[in-house]
Amino acid sequence: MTTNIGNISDQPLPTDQPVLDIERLKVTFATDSGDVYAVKDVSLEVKAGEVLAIVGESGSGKTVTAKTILGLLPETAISSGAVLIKGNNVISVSRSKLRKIRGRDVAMVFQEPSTALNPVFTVGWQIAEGIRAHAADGHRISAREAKKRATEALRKVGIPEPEVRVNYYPHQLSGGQKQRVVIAAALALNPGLIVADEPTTALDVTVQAEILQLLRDLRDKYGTSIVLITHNMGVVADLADRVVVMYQGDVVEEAPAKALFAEPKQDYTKNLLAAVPHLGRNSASEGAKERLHQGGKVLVEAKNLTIEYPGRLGRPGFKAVDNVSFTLSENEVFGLVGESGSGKSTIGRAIAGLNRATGGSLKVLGYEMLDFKEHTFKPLRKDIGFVFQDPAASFNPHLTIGECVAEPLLIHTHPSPAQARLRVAQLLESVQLPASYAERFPHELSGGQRQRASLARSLALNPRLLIADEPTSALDVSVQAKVLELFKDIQEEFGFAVLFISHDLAVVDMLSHWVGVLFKGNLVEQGIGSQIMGNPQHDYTRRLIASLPVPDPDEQARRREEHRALLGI
Amino acid sequence: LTACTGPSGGGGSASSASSGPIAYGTTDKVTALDPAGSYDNGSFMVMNQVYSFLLNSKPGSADPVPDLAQSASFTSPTEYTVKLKPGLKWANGHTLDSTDVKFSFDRQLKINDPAGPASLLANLESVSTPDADTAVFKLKLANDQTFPQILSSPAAPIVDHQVFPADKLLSDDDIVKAKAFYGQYTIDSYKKNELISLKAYPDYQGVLGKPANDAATIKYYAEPTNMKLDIQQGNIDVANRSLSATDVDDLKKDSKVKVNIGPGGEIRYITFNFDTMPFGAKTPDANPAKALAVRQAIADLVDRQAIADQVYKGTYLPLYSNVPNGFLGANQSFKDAYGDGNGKPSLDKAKKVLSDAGVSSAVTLNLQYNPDHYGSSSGDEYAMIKDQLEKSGLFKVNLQSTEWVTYSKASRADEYPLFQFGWFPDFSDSDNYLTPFFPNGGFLKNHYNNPTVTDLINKQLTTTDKSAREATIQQVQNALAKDISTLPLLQGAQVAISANGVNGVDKTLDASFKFRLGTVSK
Amino acid sequence: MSTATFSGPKKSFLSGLPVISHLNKSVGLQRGMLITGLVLTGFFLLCTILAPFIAPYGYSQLSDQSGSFPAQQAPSSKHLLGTTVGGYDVLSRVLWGSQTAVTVIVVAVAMSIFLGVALGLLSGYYGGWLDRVLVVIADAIYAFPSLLLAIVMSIVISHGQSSFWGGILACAFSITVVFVPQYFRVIRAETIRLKAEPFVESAMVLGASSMRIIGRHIFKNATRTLPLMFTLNASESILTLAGLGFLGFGIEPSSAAEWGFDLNKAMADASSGIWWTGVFPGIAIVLTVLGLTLVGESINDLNDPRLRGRKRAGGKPSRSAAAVGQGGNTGAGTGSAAGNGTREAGNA
Amino acid sequence: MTSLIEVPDVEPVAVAPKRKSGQGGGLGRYIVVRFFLIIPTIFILVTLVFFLMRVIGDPITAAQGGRLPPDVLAQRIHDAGYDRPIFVQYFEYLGQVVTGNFGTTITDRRPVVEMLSTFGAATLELSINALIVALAVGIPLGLLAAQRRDRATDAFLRFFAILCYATPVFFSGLLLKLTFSVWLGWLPVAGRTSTRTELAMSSLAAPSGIYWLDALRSGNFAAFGDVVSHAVLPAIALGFLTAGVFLRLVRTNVIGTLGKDYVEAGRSRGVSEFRLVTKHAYKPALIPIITVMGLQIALLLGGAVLTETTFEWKGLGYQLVQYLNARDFVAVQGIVMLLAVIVAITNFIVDVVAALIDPRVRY
Ligand SMILES: Nc1ncnc2c1ncn2[C@@H]1O[C@H](COP(=O)(O)OP(=O)(O)OP(=O)(O)O)[C@@H](O)[C@H]1O
Ligand SMILES: Nc1ncnc2c1ncn2[C@@H]1O[C@H](COP(=O)(O)OP(=O)(O)OP(=O)(O)O)[C@@H](O)[C@H]1O
Ligand SMILES: [Mg+2]
Ligand SMILES: [Mg+2]
Repeated sequence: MTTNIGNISDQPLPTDQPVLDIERLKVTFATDSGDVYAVKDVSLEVKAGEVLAIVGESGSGKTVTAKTILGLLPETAISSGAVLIKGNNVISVSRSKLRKIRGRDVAMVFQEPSTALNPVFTVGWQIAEGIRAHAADGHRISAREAKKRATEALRKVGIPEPEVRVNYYPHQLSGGQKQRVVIAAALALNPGLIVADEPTTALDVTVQAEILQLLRDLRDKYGTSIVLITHNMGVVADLADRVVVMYQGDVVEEAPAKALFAEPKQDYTKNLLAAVPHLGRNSASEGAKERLHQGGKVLVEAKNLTIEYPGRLGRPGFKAVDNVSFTLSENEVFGLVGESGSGKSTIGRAIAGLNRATGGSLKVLGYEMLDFKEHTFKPLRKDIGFVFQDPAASFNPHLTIGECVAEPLLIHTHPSPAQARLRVAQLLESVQLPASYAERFPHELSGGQRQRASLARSLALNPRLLIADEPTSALDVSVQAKVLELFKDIQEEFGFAVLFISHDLAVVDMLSHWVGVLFKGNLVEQGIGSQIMGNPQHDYTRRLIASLPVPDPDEQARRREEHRALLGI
Repeated sequence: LTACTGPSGGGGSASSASSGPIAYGTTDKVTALDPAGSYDNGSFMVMNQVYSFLLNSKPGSADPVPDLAQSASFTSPTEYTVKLKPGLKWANGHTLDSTDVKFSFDRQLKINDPAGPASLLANLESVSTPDADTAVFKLKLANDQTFPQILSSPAAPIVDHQVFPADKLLSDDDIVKAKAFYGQYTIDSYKKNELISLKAYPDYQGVLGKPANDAATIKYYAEPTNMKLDIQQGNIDVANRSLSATDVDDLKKDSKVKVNIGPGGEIRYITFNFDTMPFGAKTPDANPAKALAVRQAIADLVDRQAIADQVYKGTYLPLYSNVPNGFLGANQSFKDAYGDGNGKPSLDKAKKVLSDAGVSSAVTLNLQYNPDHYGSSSGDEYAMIKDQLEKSGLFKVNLQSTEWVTYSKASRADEYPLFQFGWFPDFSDSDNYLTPFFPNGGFLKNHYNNPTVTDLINKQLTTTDKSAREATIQQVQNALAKDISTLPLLQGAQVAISANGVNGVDKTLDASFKFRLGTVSK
Repeated sequence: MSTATFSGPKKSFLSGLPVISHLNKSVGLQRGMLITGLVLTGFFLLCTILAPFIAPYGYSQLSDQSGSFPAQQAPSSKHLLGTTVGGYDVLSRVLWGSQTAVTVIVVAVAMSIFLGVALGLLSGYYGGWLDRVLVVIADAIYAFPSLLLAIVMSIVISHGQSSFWGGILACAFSITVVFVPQYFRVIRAETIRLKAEPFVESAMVLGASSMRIIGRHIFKNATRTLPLMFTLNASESILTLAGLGFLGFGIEPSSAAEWGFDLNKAMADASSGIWWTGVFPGIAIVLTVLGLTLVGESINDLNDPRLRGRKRAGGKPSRSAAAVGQGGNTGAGTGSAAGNGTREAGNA
Repeated sequence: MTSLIEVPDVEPVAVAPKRKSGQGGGLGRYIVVRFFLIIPTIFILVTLVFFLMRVIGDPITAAQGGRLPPDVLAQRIHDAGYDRPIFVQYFEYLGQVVTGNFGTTITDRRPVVEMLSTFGAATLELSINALIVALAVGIPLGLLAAQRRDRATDAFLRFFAILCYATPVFFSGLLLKLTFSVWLGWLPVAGRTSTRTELAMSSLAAPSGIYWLDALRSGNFAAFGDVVSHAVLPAIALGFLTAGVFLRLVRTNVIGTLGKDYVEAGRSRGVSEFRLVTKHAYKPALIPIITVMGLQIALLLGGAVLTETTFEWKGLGYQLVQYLNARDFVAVQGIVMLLAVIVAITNFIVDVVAALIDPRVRY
């Protein structure tokens, strides 16, 4: 598997010729509300063995560009310009030719590995599928041969015991392993170019670090060129040789990675970089020596808290939170970090009475949640605010923003309509939204605006305690930065206590005075934010921090070297 | 008329029934082959082929003559004595003698199954068997003229006492397995309500004689239309019962089949509830004279011929008396008394009779019919009646229909002032159209009671002289036409379709209403 | 679904209505199917409204000034589609039949929607034993062959009474009994899904009462599939009504005109070469069901992002950005959000 | 009547196996739990039908209401015990059912078990035939429509599918009969066999009641041909009805899976469009398809009333209507019980099969 099979390119490739050459690409989608110019004018090239990162905010045309490279655009798209791969213009070649190019000359790695793998076929079958699809023009490849090659590909991406795993179904693999399989499938025919569209976004940071390492190895070992699409500047810093910045369908800047991070030329790029949270900078607990805000009342007190989800029909339940103790006092921001599934949300929801605590003790505003009764807890609800992760989903699509924000008032204080309107206007103002937005429907706001509105709603009754479950992870970096800023300001202004949940260490650090690290339901470490980031005690915390790429190529390269052993890569 | 040879060997081409057994199709259904457990046309049709009676009628007539009996007669007013033919043998080899006779009747009375015909034996006190060839029936009512008919009715098939249990019913399959048959045929294979195959019974000595064929099959249909198409395509030889009027009409035009029509005993009529009909005894404006006028005006207005022609296309005939045509003493009392005297309606007479009685404004009639028990054409029939009555301007008709179970209860619980009913005779005697109906309102419970009529009916029942009885029956009919307890409308016709080359179907369509497969040949 | 329904309040009122908004966003063949369906359905509704005016005779009329109608007469100038064995004018009965059909549909579907939605909301929201019992009952009823259930119900309910409303209500009730479990299941599923939606949880966190949550937050969102179900169930109720009529449990001709009943009566005619009594009611049934189903299916396709995928419609960049976030809570047919394979098939 | 709306199965009490559960023993346990969920369904249906039947009248009135005076009728009803308190009757009935005694039908006096096996076999045969047609027509055309979506072929096929279930089976049956039997004379009008074949097969020792099987066993090919020729029209009439549903179902679900990332992933590997439809999209789509199909099959078994009536096919559905009209409690209860069992078991099997197809629950 080290040579290309069936090189059918018409002319032999000169070595310095780019693997991919996009010239003045323009992609337009025809829709009934007029044309959507998704990509306006993009030109770029990728050389052999190069990692080119494309960055830009959501909707800037990154995915569309990537799909164009493989000719995967839907039929409603009209594209012009040229996308040359080994001399073939993907835009204009015939369907059958295109099919031959796909997989053999260029392959794709998808964002969500669990959806990119067909759940009902074994991973080996899926890899072999691509191999066999390209054998038709030459000799047929036997199923056994194809499987052997699939095993080989799995071995290459570092799947242990590939001979066994080749027969596994996707659900039997972990998320990281699935992504490795997807990469293996892309590698199976040893294409010169891999297009990876947000290959690590769906993964935990620790897994992300492994996948990034794998991609780096591929490039180093096999000289594969990679087009890496991401919005995570840390990932860019970690892997990319060259960066293309896109904005609204256009390339605004293109530069070698180091140069870009060191000296961004365009304003847009500068803002983008400035918005990226950077671990260790901007810490809310900068310089703190001991836990802040301990003078006030303790609002939340968990003692050996255990939360178990009931098992279905006699099956044993699942302990999502195990023996966790912490306190949260007035005015304090408690940051809770941990990777996906570690039980962060479960704790947050239990405090808000959305889940039941099943063991230990959890006192919220003095109320023992083990004896939770909705009607006794209800009076306390006005003192608790909750900000959900997905601002879009947390608004009833049928109500206006004004109605949504006014809802807590209506429930608890029964104001007159005029009073309500006034209060809503005030609230919107305090989250820097024009009062006129009260008339709008949630879908008529941008993501960032919606999250502000969500914040306004949660503040409507001047709560003493706010639970924010990943309030910014659905937002673009630049938007996230603004929302976080606002959040911080408001917290300082109103002085409520916050349980701030996030999987992003840098974000948590920016806001929290006190940080707890959750791992598989256990609170493995808690302490002052800056101390935890700077000097993690627990192994897991160390690994977490080591895995987090920082948006600075040099620093990241150093960190990578430092942590190599820790990360086991 | 010799029957074709070649019994069904199985296999071969699946085509027509042109050779092999006589293939008879019907939409009736078998409830049970056990005579004590069924009282319906479908079951009785099969019984008629495989059981015998003490008395039975020959094809072409409805008069009971000795069948298993050698002789049968009243030996005293309350004793009816039957002498059996000697040497009778069941198809399974058992001897058939008076023990079986007594057993059969005792059993009917003992079991008295809710769905059985035991009620027909109401007049039977006991049966005794002085010897193996003689059975004596002791009756409660002396000189019951219908008793010979009863002995050929569904209550009377003789069964094998060595096979049938005395106090409970025997399943069809067990009967078939035990070959407990004595009739023109025995059952060869039996698939309930799907297919029965019959074979001639060589030792049969009853009145029907040797069948004109040596095997027959009975095929059961769910949909009359399918049966119709099958006979047109030659898949069956005879199609009998429940073809729709349209089907029959169409078959009349088909040269490949023949439509045989015989007299029918089935009648349709409108019952008046004397309590609740307009001006009835229990209504606020009770007035017997006006009520009678209403009934008479209706009788003047209905056009039976139009209904028979349009809705039933001749499969039903106009009925102008309570006793249908073909029965002893039947006349046309309603034809003479109402309408234009020729069976056509008369608006003038209707107007007159109403105004004479002082009924001035249009009378509202709540007329009920049942759509699922008396055939789906009832709807059309009653729509026409409504139309006929309303056209006169004398009546306003609210037509309502109700599903059968409710209908049959409600109709006799004074809920319906005017309602459709029908009757199929238990046995072929004029009395069966009188006694059940009119003394004391009869089973209709319509509060009609005319002592004169009751007396006359009781009289004819025990009048031994035939012509005297006939005269009495006519008197009854005339009296009934005056009172109009029920308004007779239609008399059924037996319609059987035979394929070309199939003979003898017409012979069995008589007033006994028994279809005898033995008369059919091809 | 998301974009279209949401854009409702801002756009003109008309274009916000379910069917019209669907028409607007449909294209190509999908639009063709929708339009065909709308035309057929519109024609059907028109017949319903105009039946008293355009039908040459009454549905139970047997004679006019010039005398009684002949029986089973082939189409002629006096009786454009001929007459039946009872002497009814076929054209008139076909036209009047649309009225019966509409009445039954409206009553049946309205009742089943009301009951099904109410039960589905409560069952889905409160869960617990009430939910289990209701689900088992609904499943059991669902397992009962619908036509037979309808027969039994029509006997139970009206005892086969044939008055116009008696017949209609009996049919409608029996169809209701059959449909309620369907609505129940759909609404319950939707409620369960919505219950886990952040916007409902956010109301819970605010301390909103259950009634408020059900009424204000779940109801409207759970019932967005109803227009679709309405059309599909409407066509199914026509078929059930026709089946009832066919089996002799329909409405008597003197009370109302009913296609299935007429078709049943015409079975014998057809084999006797009298085709006009059966073919026209039959065609009426087929076309009506076809029209309603086309509308329903088109709406379904247009609602379901998966099925509308290759439509040439979509949204402005900003809009689809919003849609990305909202896909989960709005897509009517996006069972994928629930990760529940069966549901996907169900709504499709 | 087939349902146009395939109501989603909302993992009701029937716990859809938690797809995530990677732990062993999941499937086995699931099967057991799922199996016991059959019982309440059956119990409810049986109870429902018991009480409904008592409400709608008794068999004696139905049969003899037109002949007997009301008092005699009442006496007979009393003799038969139909006027006893309803709960007494109900618990008596439950007791009998639990001991496996289903009784004898009232109107035609057959042991219920025998009646069920006779008519059940006929219905089963019809359903199998129809299912073969439905699958043979519905699935390939559904795949074709999915592949050609939004093109003329697709539009045509969808129109065809809707027509398939927009046409009441008695209407299509009538048209089929008139065309193929009366006009062209190719196929028999109705029934399951000709008389001759029926007689030939009645000599079989242990007839299965499935005619084509019996015909084959009797080694009589003419009989087999005869049986098949009788089966064609009913199978088409009922099969197309269901085929319409299947076509739509396959199309929708395959299109759904065609939009999934893994199909796109396959495409990006150069897999051909045909293979994408028939392999990548079809198999995952099969899970919901099978679920709904199972329901359809169950409905087929009970819902073939109209087809059976139209084509003289003496099966459960047709018979049920007859018994219902005769108010034959015992028979109706027996049939509904059987249908309930069939539906429940079909659903059970379907769930298990779906679970088996889905590797995520297999381990
Ligand atoms: N099928 C389509 N039809 C219409 N417009 C589309 C389609 N696909 C993408 N677009 C539009 O094209 C633009 C670019 O989308 P693209 O998916 O490339 O963004 P992106 O940079 O990948 O964003 P993200 O970071 O959110 O993935 C967006 O405005 C989007 O709405
Ligand atoms: N309703 C539930 N029933 C059973 N298990 C659940 C339920 N909700 C969550 N879990 C499990 O509990 C664990 C903790 O879930 P939780 O949502 O708290 O994680 P998290 O830390 O918020 O993760 P993420 O970063 O992905 O949001 C997970 O393993 C999850 O699968
Ligand atoms: Mg993207
Ligand atoms: Mg979470």
